[in-house]
Amino acid sequence: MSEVTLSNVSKVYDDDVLAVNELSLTVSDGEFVVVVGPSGCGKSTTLRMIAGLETVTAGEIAIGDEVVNDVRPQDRNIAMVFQSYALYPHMTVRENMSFGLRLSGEYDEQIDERVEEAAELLEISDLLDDYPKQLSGGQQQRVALGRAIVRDPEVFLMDEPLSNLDAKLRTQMRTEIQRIQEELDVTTIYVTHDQTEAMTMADHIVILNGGELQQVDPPEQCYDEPNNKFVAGFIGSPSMNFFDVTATAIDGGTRFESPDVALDLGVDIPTGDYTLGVRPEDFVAGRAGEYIDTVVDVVEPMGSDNFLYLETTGSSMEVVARVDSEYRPHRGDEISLGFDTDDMHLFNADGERVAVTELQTTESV
Amino acid sequence: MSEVTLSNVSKVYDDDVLAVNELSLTVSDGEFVVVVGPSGCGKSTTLRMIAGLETVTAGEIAIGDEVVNDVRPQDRNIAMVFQSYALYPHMTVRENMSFGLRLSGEYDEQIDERVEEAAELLEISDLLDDYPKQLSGGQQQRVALGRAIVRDPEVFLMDEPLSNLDAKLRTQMRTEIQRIQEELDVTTIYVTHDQTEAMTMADHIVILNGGELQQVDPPEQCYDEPNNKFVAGFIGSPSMNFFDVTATAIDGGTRFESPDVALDLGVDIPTGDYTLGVRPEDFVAGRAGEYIDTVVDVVEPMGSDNFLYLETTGSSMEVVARVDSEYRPHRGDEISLGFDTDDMHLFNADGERVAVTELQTTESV
Amino acid sequence: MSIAEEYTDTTDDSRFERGLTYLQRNSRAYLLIAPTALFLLAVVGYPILETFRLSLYQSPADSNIETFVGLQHYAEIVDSDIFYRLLWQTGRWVVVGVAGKTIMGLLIAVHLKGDIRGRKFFRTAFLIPWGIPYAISAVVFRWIEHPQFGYLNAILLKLGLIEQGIGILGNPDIAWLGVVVADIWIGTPFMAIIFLAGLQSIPQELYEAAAIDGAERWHQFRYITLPQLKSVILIATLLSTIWTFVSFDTIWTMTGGGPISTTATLVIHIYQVGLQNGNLGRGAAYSVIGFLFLFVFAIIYLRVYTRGGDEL
Amino acid sequence: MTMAGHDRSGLRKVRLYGVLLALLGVMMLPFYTMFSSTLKPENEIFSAPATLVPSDPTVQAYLDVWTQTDVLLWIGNSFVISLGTVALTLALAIPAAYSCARNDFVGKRTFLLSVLVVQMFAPVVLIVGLFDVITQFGLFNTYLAVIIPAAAFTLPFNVWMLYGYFKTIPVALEESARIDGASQFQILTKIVLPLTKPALVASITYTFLYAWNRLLFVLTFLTDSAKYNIPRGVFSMVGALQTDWRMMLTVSVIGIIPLLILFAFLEEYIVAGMTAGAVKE
Amino acid sequence: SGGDGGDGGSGDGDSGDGGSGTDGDGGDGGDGGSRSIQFLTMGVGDNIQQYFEENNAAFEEEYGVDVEFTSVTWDNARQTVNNRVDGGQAPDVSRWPARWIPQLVGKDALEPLDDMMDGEFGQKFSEGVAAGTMYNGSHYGVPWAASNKCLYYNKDVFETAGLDPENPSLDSWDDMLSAAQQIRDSDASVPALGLAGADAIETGSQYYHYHWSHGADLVNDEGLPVVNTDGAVEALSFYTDLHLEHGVTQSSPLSSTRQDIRQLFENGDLGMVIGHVYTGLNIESAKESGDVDFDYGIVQVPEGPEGRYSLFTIDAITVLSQSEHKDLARDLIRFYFDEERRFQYSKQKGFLPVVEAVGERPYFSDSKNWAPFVEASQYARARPKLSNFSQFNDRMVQAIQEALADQKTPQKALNDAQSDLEDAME
Ligand SMILES: Nc1ncnc2c1ncn2[C@@H]1O[C@H](COP(=O)(O)OP(=O)(O)OP(=O)(O)O)[C@@H](O)[C@H]1O
Ligand SMILES: Nc1ncnc2c1ncn2[C@@H]1O[C@H](COP(=O)(O)OP(=O)(O)OP(=O)(O)O)[C@@H](O)[C@H]1O
Ligand SMILES: [Mg+2]
Ligand SMILES: [Mg+2]
Repeated sequence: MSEVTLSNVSKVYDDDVLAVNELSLTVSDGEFVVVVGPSGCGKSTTLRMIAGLETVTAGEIAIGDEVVNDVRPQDRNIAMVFQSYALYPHMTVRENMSFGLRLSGEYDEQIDERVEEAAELLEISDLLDDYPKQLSGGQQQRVALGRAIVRDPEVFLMDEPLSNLDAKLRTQMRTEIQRIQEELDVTTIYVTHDQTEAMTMADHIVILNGGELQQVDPPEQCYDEPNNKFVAGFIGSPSMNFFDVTATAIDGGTRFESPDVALDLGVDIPTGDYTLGVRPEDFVAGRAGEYIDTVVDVVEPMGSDNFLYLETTGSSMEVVARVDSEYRPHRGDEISLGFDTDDMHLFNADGERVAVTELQTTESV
Repeated sequence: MSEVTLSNVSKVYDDDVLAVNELSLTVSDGEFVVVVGPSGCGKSTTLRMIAGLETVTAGEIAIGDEVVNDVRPQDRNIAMVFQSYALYPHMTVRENMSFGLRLSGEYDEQIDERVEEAAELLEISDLLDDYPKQLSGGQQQRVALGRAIVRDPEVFLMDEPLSNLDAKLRTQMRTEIQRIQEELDVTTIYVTHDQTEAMTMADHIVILNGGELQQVDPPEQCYDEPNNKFVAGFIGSPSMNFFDVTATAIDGGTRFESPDVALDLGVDIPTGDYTLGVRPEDFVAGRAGEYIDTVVDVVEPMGSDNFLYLETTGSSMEVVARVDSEYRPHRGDEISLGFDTDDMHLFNADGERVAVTELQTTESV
Repeated sequence: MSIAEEYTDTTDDSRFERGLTYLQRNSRAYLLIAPTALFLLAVVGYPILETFRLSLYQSPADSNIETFVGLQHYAEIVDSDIFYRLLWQTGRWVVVGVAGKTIMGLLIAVHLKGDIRGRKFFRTAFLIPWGIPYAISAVVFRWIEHPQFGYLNAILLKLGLIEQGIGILGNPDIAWLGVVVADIWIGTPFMAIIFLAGLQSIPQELYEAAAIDGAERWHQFRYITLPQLKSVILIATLLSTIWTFVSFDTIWTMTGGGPISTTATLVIHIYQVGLQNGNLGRGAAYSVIGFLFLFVFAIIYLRVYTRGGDEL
Repeated sequence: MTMAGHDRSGLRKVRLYGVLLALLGVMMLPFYTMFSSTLKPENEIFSAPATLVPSDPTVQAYLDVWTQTDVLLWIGNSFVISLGTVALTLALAIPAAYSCARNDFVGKRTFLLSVLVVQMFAPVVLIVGLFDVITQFGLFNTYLAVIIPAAAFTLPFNVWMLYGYFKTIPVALEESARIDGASQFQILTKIVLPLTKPALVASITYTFLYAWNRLLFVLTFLTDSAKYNIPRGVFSMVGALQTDWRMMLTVSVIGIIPLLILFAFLEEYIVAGMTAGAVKE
Repeated sequence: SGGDGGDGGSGDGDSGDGGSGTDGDGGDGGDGGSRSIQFLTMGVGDNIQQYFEENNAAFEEEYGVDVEFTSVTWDNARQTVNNRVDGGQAPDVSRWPARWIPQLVGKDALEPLDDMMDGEFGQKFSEGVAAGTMYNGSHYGVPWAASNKCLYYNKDVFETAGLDPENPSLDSWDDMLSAAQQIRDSDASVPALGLAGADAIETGSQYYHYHWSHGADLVNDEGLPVVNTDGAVEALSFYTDLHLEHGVTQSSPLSSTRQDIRQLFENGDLGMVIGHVYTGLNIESAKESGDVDFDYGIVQVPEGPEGRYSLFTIDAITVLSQSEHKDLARDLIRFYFDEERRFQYSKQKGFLPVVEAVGERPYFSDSKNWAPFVEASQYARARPKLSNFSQFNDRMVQAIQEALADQKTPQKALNDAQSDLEDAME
């Protein structure tokens, strides 16, 4: 059993930095959890506490049924990829990767086999006899990854293990990590800042902000039903567009209004201030007169799509829309953006999600 | 003047590793060039040679009109963000950032002002008095970035400066870096493995592979008209799908055939082996009987889109397609993929691009 | 032809020119070592050469007349029994002494490494032996081990373990151990502080990575600490070997080389022969032999060390 | 649960301190011998068997040392000699060690090896020739007559030690400083040296103590009793037939006090300098 | 040799020789007017430090010069002297054991002082004493001090052992042995006899009493070693048997230097020891300060089958030939040979006076501490004047140790020593 449970875990660094605040989280046996959040939000700290490298200031961490707060890292049976790699500079790549296996007393042939297998997978077979300092950044990172995957731990902890790899290799590695994880059925906690990784790899995404838990849900749910404005803005790239609107009751529903948007919905909702969110890809461009009037500022061709940076005519707010690469307006073009109310997100003054769709449904009943 | 010119530059490391091979490149004054390529292809090495940190084994590097092969780094007036950050561990963030300015004898107030301005921009104002080891990975990286931007150099060299940042911050930083670069009009050479960065920031993208130059062109051109199969596969994520086809002459054109594809085009082209490439987003799904028959293997919802991993019925090859997030087939569904021949890429047996569109045009004339 | 060969194979320049450009390119490197080199040459160059020269002369204590005798001193030394006994005694003195200091030093350093309470106290306290003039330390040790006045015997007597004071330094079989103990005591603080400095420069994250890899404390010591300390250990043990080999004060003060010359090392003998009995030539020849031993040892030691691909 | 944890880390602490105290005990026994002897009346030092605790402790010896010897002068001279040696040695060793650590030039190995050669002769052997050198330079009976040989004999260790440590500093940091426009000298003083604090402290301690404890050079090259250092002072009390051991030990103990203060200060300095790792590796 | 006009008339004390201010090399008078003279001695312990300080100051005052006074330890003395002489930095005046004279003369390091010794100044010394500084027919120094030995015994211990403290009958070695055996077998809790056996010069000094009194010698008239005669073997056998056979010594004599056993005796922890004058003086002062409390007696070193000997050592004060102030150096010597100064020196330091007039003072003959030593002068015997005596002595000490450690029989130990010494002295 290697469920990982955090109960009200907090971490305060010596100099009174509250890095993690009362975090509770359960990662079931064999689950793949991706932790995301802005830089400095406590991702690495959380991982390091689970690994036993950082003491827990308050709360409890359990692996399986055992509370491990006082168990030494070497007794926790985990494998970890460090954000800073932490390769052994005095060992070759091969030695770096085989170190853990050797300690656990595996047979030499078996070690060699596993190391070479992993090296092949990571495309570093040629580098097995080099020292870390002779490697490029991405190569070092792959060695760090290799060091973790050759082992057969109860829990995998990975701290941005692919950040220094190019897109292609990254896609490849992503698939490999998933394959290995599934094969070994190892509980995995994976930190990344890459949206694609988060969306594609996770059974659940854990979103942290300022040391506090924001949401734990399957990727799509995080994307489609963000718990709050922070998550909504954080997940998805480019970010969701937000409009501060005021809700007033109208006949048979509510009117949401801002200098840029005016929208009547058949929902019954307390009046007051709300934030309305629309993802760039949910905009439908060109339907003039519909919802939001904008002027094109920049068109960024991305190959597969174009990003439009637009300015609302109402309050000169910046809005981003993602459109097909064939649609290519010019700077200064006036565009009206529409969106399906299904794709719309609504947050109350506290930033918490208001489930519009449900409300709508309720209303329609 | 701070044009950077590399003429036939090669780098051989002590142990006979050929890291860069006869690279020639001109970066015009004020230009923003992004260098991409697989891990270990020589990106950092190139940057380090330009910085003067690595001797040039052969060839010449010039900054402005001056050949700088023998000029010391401190005399080259460059600023650099290191892939490994290389922060001074014994200095606070503030000291790290102001070190260069202090050396160049700026006034204290001016230094403070510039450092604080940069810190604000990078959202590390709170950390100015911390030491590097107290910072998270992303925070360290921002300090490294800050250290470069407070200065007023002739050339910016940045080695994956945003790799440890989350998507949102990254977008923000990207914009800032571009703004600063434009404001100061500094020639900038920027290494990244992030496609978005490459596509959005670059005036020109430089693509390296195995130490050799593959292509230098504006982003869209690299995307739309990749010089060769390597570039085609490297730029764009997920990668372009490739099909090995044989061209045979038919009436009024050429037939391209493989177990998976059969395509008649009205072009006149030498018969032989070719590779046909289609980007995932150029597939149009669901048009049964058209070009490629596949079976759905995995559907990966990415929020804004879905990625389909499919297997061709012909030769069980894996194909990736990107479709709208609303289109969501199930595993085992049979789908036929079509594409516009305009979107198709063709490469000869040497991997070099064959301009189909032009050929077609020629033919149609 | 690989690019590497291509570029290193430029034979155009004349050898001289190449030498010149080499010097130019590396002028800074040479400039920086020059003061040290010149200083050492000026200060000890002559004494060392003089030692070599003297070893070829017969220079009696009671006369200013030197007679050239060639290698006669060497021949006689190599022919004498005492020489081999001295070698053996010097060998055990060095091996046990250096090992003792190294182990004690490591032990102290490892335990002082962490951020423990009272670190400053311990650290300072452990340095005390180093702050006492060596000859005094030796005197104190002689007392400690003294059969009549010694604390050691007093303790043993008090505990009823012995009835009569035992004279360690008077026992030809174990006197050398009695002296080695003092030498270890005197030399340990040096080792400890060197190792401590070395330990402090090992990145903490390596221990973290090792712990994750399942390394027990012993493994961490074996696979992280020792390799990371390798160059420090090399330097410390190499120098300690040399110093112990040429050390004089401790033995001289404690036993004067006795009893029956069992604690005499080459250097003690050199002192007796060359400086006490005034046979400078013979003393010099012994010195040169001692030097040759150390020199060859140093070269082999460094070779072995650099064999693993490490740089010197 | 937390109880268990406390037990465990508590146990580790007990063990740690146990080992430390045991080691300390072993290391301190001789010092205790010394110290307790200074509190005994002269004759008790030579009582058989020894009294482990002074039967009738007295600080008379300290008063005697204070009034009858020039112990302050000796300490002052020791400082002059030690500081001089440290300054000279470091001034020579730092550039040399740095050069070797960062460059690969023809003759480097030879240089490093020849530096060691100095140590391969017993100082008692070289002193004969050294005497000529010192008098040739007209240094006889000056502080330099002690400082210069002491520097010569401490240089090898310093060069090697610093060489080893300089190599452990990530080159990336220096590169970064060069990019920042730092000159070679600034790199050394602002980056490399601050980062080698522990090693520097070790070097300084070694060099300082080497000179502090040096008897031979003072004995041989200084005849002026106004320039005596502590060991020389101590040994000026050794008589032909009779020696006042109590006074000698007392001076030795007093001589340690300034060192303790110095060590404590250096310790502070080391801790202040303990920062590691800002390079991804 | 000729006239003694040099130091005419001056009773070596005061004023008479004002002329010394302008001796030989007036050239260096230019700078600041203060000349300096270097005076090197060894082993100035704290008990005599003040004596030198005061007198040097007086000399400086009187002659308007600086005295640069240096004392080195005995351990380092030999080497320091050699270095300074070889390095051209010799002191002007130096005091050292007379047995070093041959070696230094060999190096042309010493100035002959026949002018003084053959003149009126030389009259101060008895012939035997004066001979101590004679080498190759010249005086290379002035006798400075002398020392010899007697046997001390602890009266309290004797009493405990049932021996008569006032009439100990320790005339011969055998007497000493039987007294020691009695102490050993008695209730006395201390060892009976102090025996030196450590690797040090003084071990030889202690042993030679036995050696000589058994009719053995170290070298013969030709200067060749004769250390393994029957007498010698007998002597060494007796010496080692004290420890090995009879067990009357302190434990582990191989650990003990002469100083160690003296300290033991001075603390009341030993029955008997052969020692110098100052052992008694030390005990007196310790008794005064209440540190010890026992009575002791002093008798002559026991007699052996072939006589009785007391090791006699002379220190000499010399002028070095490198000196540029030889006249001033002589002045310094004369200054220190003022009778009162000589008296104070002997008294404080515990060395026998060398100046006859001083020795005749009742202070010595009346003192229970001094009288036996004055008497012992008649048994005085010096070590042979060999330029390599220290090497010779080392080898002897080794033989003694070998026998004491029971590694070799006395016969074998001495035979080996003899053959090594023969080799060495070829
Ligand atoms: N100091 C060195 N000694 C030997 N080989 C080296 C050294 N530094 C780099 N290399 C090798 O040179 C090649 C290019 O390295 P470089 O660091 O330029 O790659 P990169 O393109 O920056 O890769 P990444 O994206 O992984 O950082 C790699 O194969 C690497 O192993
Ligand atoms: N050793 C430390 N001492 C003090 N503060 C620290 C220390 N390590 C981290 N912190 C602080 O704790 C907070 C959380 O850091 P952590 O490394 O967990 O962030 P992160 O989420 O991993 O960020 P990133 O994505 O940038 O790596 C940050 O504000 C950081 O400054
Ligand atoms: Mg992190
Ligand atoms: Mg790189």
